[in-house]
Amino acid sequence: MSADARAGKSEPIIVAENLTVRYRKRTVLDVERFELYEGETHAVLGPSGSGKSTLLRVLGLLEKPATGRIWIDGAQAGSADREARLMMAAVFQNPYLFKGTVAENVAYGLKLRGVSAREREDRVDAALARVGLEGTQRHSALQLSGGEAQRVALARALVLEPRILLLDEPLSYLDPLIKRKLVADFSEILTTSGVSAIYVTHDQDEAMVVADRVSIMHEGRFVRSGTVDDVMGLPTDPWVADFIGMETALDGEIVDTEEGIARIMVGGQIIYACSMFCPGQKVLVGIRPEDVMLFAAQSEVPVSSARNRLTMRVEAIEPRGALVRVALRRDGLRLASSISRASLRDLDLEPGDDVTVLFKATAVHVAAAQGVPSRL
Amino acid sequence: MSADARAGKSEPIIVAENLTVRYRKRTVLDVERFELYEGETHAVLGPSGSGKSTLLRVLGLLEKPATGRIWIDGAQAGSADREARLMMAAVFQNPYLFKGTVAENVAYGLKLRGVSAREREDRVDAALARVGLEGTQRHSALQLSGGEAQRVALARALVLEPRILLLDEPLSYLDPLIKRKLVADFSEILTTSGVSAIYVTHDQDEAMVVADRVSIMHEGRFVRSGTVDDVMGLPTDPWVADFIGMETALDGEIVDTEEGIARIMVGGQIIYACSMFCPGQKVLVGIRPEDVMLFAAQSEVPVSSARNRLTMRVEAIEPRGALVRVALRRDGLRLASSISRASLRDLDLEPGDDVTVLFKATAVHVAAAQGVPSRL
Amino acid sequence: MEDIWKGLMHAGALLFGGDPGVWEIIGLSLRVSGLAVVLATAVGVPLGYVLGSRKFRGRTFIQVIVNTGMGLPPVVAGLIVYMFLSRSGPIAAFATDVLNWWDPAAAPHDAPRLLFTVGAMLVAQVIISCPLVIGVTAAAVGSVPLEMRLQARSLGATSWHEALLTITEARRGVMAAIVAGFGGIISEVGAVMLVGGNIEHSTRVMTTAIVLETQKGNFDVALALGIILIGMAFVINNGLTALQQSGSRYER
Amino acid sequence: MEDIWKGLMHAGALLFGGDPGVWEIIGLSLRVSGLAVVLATAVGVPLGYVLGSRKFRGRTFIQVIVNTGMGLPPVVAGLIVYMFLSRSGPIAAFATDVLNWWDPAAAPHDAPRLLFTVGAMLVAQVIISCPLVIGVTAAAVGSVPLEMRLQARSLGATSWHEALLTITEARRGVMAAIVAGFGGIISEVGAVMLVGGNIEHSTRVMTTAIVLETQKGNFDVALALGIILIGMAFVINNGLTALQQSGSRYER
Repeated sequence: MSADARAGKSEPIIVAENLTVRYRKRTVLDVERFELYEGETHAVLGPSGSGKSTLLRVLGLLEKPATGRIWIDGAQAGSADREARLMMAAVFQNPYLFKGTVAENVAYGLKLRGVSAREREDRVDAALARVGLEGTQRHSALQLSGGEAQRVALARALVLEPRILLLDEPLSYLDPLIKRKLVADFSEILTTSGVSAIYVTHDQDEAMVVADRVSIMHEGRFVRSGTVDDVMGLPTDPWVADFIGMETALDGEIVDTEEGIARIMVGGQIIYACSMFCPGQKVLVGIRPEDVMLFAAQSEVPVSSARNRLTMRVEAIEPRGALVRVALRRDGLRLASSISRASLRDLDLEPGDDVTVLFKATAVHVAAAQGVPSRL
Repeated sequence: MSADARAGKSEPIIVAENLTVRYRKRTVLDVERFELYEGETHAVLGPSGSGKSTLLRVLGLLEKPATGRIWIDGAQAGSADREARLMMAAVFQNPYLFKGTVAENVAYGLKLRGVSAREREDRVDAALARVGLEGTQRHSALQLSGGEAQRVALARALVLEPRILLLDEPLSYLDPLIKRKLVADFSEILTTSGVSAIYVTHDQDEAMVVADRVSIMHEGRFVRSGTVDDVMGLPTDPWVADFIGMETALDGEIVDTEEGIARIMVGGQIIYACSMFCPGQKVLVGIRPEDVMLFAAQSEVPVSSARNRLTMRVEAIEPRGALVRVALRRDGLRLASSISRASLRDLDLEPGDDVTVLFKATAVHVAAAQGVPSRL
Repeated sequence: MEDIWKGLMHAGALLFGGDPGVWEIIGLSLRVSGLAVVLATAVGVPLGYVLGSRKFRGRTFIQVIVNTGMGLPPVVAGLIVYMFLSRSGPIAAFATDVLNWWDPAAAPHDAPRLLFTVGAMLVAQVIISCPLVIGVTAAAVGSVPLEMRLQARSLGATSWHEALLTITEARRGVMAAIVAGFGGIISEVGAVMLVGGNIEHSTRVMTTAIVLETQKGNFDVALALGIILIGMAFVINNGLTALQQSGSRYER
Repeated sequence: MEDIWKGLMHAGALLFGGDPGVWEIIGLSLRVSGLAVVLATAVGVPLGYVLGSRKFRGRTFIQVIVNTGMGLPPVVAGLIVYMFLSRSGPIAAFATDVLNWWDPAAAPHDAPRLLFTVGAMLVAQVIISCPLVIGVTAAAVGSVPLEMRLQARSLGATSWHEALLTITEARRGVMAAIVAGFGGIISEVGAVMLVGGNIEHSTRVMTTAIVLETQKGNFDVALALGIILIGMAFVINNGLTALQQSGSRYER
């Protein structure tokens, strides 16, 4: 189910308006509106110090904002509203396990809720099984590895069957190998449990795996908010583009449309995209680098389903781990392409070379220029 | 210049043998042999606790090993050998700037070496310019941002014109955005300065950008060592494969060779690779996921330079940030492909589906089965 | 040197021979300081928790008072208690008024003797140890990361549960606070000398006895008591260090 | 209550009127304790650096001794110094032997008076403050990350440069160590009373004067000295807290 479809169907379980937080007269949070839809995972993505953890604490009723109102499940909630808080549970960057056994940790919230010992035991067992830690009940919580500890922290939250799960960089302390496994597990658990979740992270890869919706924060404000595809495919300003590693979305105008395929004039070039906009509509256009393929300029490029085929000039080449980012330009059209190191060797590219660029119409993200959702 | 070519030409500036370190009877380091070649960057890659920082300290003569010998520039060096230590300079994870101005920090090592105030000033200015921090001489070192502080730490080391630079996770505390910029800068500075460097990291993307050679550490030992292409293209055991996110390299046998293109029998399938091995040679074969392209099974796949074209079955699909990792299998041949989210949507793949798999002969890594360099 | 050896031998004999005089003094010291630290703990741990975990108006001011109290020279604490409890002081005057009203027949009553009693020593020692317990508890509670408390709160903890959890997590520091409070009063001499008066069989504690016996040249008794005090210093301070080292789980 | 007010007024008058008797006592206290802390610093900071930064055989043992010394009841330190310096003690005996050998004509010499002198107080105060300076310096130096020292070493620092840099980086903690050493002796009463003897114009310091004047009922003098001591406690302990808070740059 796409995030859009879900957003259309479900009600927001959290609505917040005009939230601000100040520390020593400095405004660290200034969010006009935030919504979390039922059953959805909403990632809040930003560099450190952007105010994303503060937002999570405010929404979790763990910190009192300077201004603003929060409705949880339709009812306005104060910052000391224990009833609303009992609907939520949090997992932080550091798992902060309490002294005692794994089972005691997971049972902590149940005990506070007066659940009977018998039921507690069953639910703890189930929660540990869900996070893949069967049989660890009697282990000391303080002797677990980082990955295990974070699983216990998740179990401790999930066992309460919260309607809202708050996750504050839950994986950022972990090694890449463990992180890669846990991000997949977390994603699956969030999807299958049907819980609504806010997932704060500075790692866009994590956000893209886990989230239905994403808001990008910068200096305490939302600079972009929407479905993962929209936000990560169409960066509307240079800061966001730089942050997610794309070129800024380009201004274009629909020339004509045929069978769902639009021809769009962008920077003096025509590109094809799947779009329902009418001719004359001003649009924003973005293409993710991993969807742009490169071929040698002289080569006979094969017929393929990639509708867009352009010759462009290489502007810069920058290695990014296993991949290489190639910045491309033709007239006003700027793109980036992400290719493998082996491909770069084969193509033997240098800045200034011409190269044949291919991308599919389905890979082009298009939104109305005025209608770009800058808020959720 | 490729790492192989360089390795052939230059002399090792560091050679170490049989290094072991024990903490409380636990062996945390056990490295049979390590070499650093002149002018080369050698990345030591491993998860946290794998002993890579300990190795760096031992090689930097900052920590005494339990056993082992180290030759620096041909002469054996003890752990309190100040003359050998003066050839090296280190940058750590935390920049550990000293109280005082930026200029005072950068000048610290020069002062210890008795460089005159006049020359100190010139060299500090030049070093700060090299790391892109012109004009910050008088700033307080303790009020810099994380990225700036790490640049100052690099300048503080580079200004000494060391023959060997020791880098211990220099970027791991930084935000992804700043890290992405600094990793490119560090890579350029390491290349242009001609310094020999050991670069310890847990991030394979960083290692691939920065290094000529890479050694992978696990539980105190080198599990793989060689050029970046060899190590990152041909994981020889399941742990390494898992760590770098590939399938384990496959056993194959050269069937025949023609014009530099070999046909190799791998798990009951024939694949084409660029290789000079003779027919009958047992080899290991690896293909990085980003070099494996997928097309719909029914589609007319275009003629292209990708020699290898197979129909394979999808075994698993796992999102990895902007990309999706698709595990593939046919008979004994197992591959992974890394494709974009948009491609996955277009292909509409599910586990169990068949898919057409394309990869170039040039993208296939091949090494003799016996001759895989398990050491440097 | 011979004198010192002889003194040490005698001291051992007094201690292990169970000399009633020496052991009476040790017992009184432990009883008074023990009770004082129990009272200081009852008051100081809750106050220390609030001071270490809550932000409120006037917090800095209270912190300054506690800091000053932690460094308050015990002899000054003794002086203050002395003035308040002396026969011409306000408490005695108030007590006399109460007595005169209660039993007018026998009026005018003499002012009751409050000084030179175990009670006076107890008051002085509570005043000395309370700031120590508050201050060290506050530091220990303050070193529990805020996120640990937010974690508890987000799992449904009330303020009361949160306090319980925080003190449990900071238990080593809280124990250190109590031990430091005890250490501060068991070895103190100025205040107990002033308000206790060093009366034999009544208010003579280890430290005042050491001063008196030394001045009288009875090194054996002084040494016997000194050995007990050094032994306590050994246990207390090395215990504190062990507590602090094993308690560093929040450090990186 | 009136007595207390009157005492306070008189105390103010003594302090601000510059009463020579009171200011003489304050001056002596500051001189003795000041010199003692200078000596303790000269010995304690280098030892503290070694203890806090180096691993060596016997380190744990020395740490235990220092810990015990930090908690050593000052009155016990006074007792020990008293015994060693008394006329029948080993130092006096040795000095007498030396005198008899030096000037046989006047032999036999009387044992020299070592007790009840400023020198004796100084010795006691150095013994009391030295473990404090060592212990707190070692903790401060130990909190400088090993990597900071490795960083200096990797830039070419010798052991000497490394020590200088480490102490500079730990300067707040080292200052706290010195302040703690001073705070421990300026307010101490048992040891100075024993070995100083509380002789007017000679060895009477603030704490012993407070005890004496209180016992004599001269609350005004006692209060005047008490106010100075409280003021010092205020400055020292709040200064320590400020030092520690601003010094937390190695915390995450």
